[in-house]
Amino acid sequence: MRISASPATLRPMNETDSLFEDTPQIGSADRLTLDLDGWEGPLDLLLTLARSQKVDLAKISILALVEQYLAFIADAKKLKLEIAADYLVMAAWLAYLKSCLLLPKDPEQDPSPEELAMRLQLRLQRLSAMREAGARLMARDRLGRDVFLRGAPEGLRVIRKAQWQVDLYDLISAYGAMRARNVPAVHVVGRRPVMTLDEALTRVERMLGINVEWTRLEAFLPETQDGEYRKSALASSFVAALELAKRGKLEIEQQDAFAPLYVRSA
Amino acid sequence: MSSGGSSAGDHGGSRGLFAELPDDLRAIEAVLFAAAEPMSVDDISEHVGAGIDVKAALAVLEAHYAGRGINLVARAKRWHFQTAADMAHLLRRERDESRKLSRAAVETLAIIAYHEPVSRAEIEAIRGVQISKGTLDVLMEAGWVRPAGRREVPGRPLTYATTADFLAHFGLESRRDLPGIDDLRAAGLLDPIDAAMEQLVLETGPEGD
Amino acid sequence: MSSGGSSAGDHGGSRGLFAELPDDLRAIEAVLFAAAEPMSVDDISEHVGAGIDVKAALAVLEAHYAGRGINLVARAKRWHFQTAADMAHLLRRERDESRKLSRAAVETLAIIAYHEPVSRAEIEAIRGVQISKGTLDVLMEAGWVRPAGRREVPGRPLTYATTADFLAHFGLESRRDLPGIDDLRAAGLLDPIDAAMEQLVLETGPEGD
Repeated sequence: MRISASPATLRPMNETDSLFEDTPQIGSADRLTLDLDGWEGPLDLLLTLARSQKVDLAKISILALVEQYLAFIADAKKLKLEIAADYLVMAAWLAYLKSCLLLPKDPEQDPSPEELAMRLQLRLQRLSAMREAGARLMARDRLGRDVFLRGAPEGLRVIRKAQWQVDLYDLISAYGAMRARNVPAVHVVGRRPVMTLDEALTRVERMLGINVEWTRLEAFLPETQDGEYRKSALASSFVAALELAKRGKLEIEQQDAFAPLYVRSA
Repeated sequence: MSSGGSSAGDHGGSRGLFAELPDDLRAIEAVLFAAAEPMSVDDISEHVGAGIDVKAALAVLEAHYAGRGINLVARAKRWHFQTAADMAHLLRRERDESRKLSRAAVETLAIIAYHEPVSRAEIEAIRGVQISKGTLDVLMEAGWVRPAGRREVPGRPLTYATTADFLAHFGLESRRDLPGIDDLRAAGLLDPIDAAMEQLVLETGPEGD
Repeated sequence: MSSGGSSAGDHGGSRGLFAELPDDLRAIEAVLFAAAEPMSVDDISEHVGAGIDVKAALAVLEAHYAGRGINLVARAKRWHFQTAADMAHLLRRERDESRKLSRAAVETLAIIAYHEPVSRAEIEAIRGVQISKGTLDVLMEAGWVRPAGRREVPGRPLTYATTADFLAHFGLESRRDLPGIDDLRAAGLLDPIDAAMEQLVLETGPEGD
């Protein structure tokens, strides 16, 4: 939204303007480019208006500034421009400030309208100062634009040479631990002394021919010191006795659970 | 010899124009010339060895390079050689102006530099508008602004400050060299507005115009 | 101001040591400093303008930089600044850092010492774990391990062996001084292993092949 009006000084500053503040603004003598998008908020617009008073910001007439702002907004309204809410809020506040400044002093009022005006003035000064500071920064001899670093530096290198900490003990203990850990384990199942069922069958059958009376099963076992073998022989002989009983060659008798087991030929 | 009026032709005989330098100065010269990055005194010491008074040597070199096509400068306590500013016209390269900072970014940068550490809300209070999303990003991407911790007030807002690269880019030895910073401070324009108000009221009196 | 008589030692007071240079020399200094590549006389002229006798100026600068930490030199008729040759060592600083060798590296080194020459696959078979590329690199960089030819089997794997530096570092006269399996067991460095294992170790063991 752009309209033409006056005065010429009402033009949003851009960065170029602030860099070259004395740039004559010719060609726009009787024109006001009203472009609310061009201002960065009401404070920016106020600052631009204040500058048009062409006095030190510390000495501007706040009342005149308020008039200017309200007139500006009124113009925009007349042209049926959409005006962002924050501009209207500022306009309302300034209208209030204006009435306070014009009315007889009320000593009870806190803060006083003078203080409010001073605050506004201070804010404008601060914004103006920062805007100027930014422009001065940008105008400095900037690295990579005005001054340059060496184009092709050889570069510095710090070569970090590792002094590895390891001694012979570390080496051989690592080797030992690794061998112990990782050499494939070979599992050999040791041959255990057992009496097979076939052996037990033969043995029990043969001995039954000799003993016709009730005999304890243990009597059929071979004499041995090897407890393992004896257990195996007992188990096999028991199974052999069951097998022979099934074939009708042998009888088995036991009085109680876990009582001695007696056998005789049938 | 006087070099001011001499033409290029008569330098040939002026052997004394550059005297032989002692090795400690030569070493620092060599290291700083070769360096791809600005170097602190400690960085330099590490390269030239502990036996050299680097600080004193830098001061000598700085003075001697002052009138040359190349200057030795310190930025944020890190030293580098750079071309003299008045040679800019010979060196300025065609560069894309697309990277030109927006007005918002320039103002935001100035506010951070002069007020640091400063929160986003404080920046917005000074500018009277909200900062758009990209503005701080652009400044951080340029390497000029960094987050500088949270302020211990309700909401714990993040604050921002400038970097060593900022000082180097804008040719500032330290923040004290920011243009006009002393005047601004004296005028109370860098204080929070309430503090500034109090000062103003004291100066002009409560009934001040 | 004459700088000719100033001794190297009193550089603090010798303002004349580096005199102010005329702008034509300063310009060439700046242009060459900022250039990314060596420049011919024509390249330089293009930057500094036609009014300057670049050739004569370069000769002056060359002579003046001769005794400095940086020299102005021409290679194939292109000029550039470079660090003085006797200062080159400052640009590459070696710094010793004591670091602990990783477990993988210690084990790998031990296997190579006991079994050399040994291929990577064999090392992995003995360790029971793959070794990363970096592990062998570290050992080679440390100067303890070297490539020891290829094994004439399918795939022709590269083998590795230890170096004289390895023996020196670990205080060994020769690899025979490495404790054998029996020594290791006696020292309690080996868990009990059965006879079949021992046989295996003897076959491939320290004095193998």
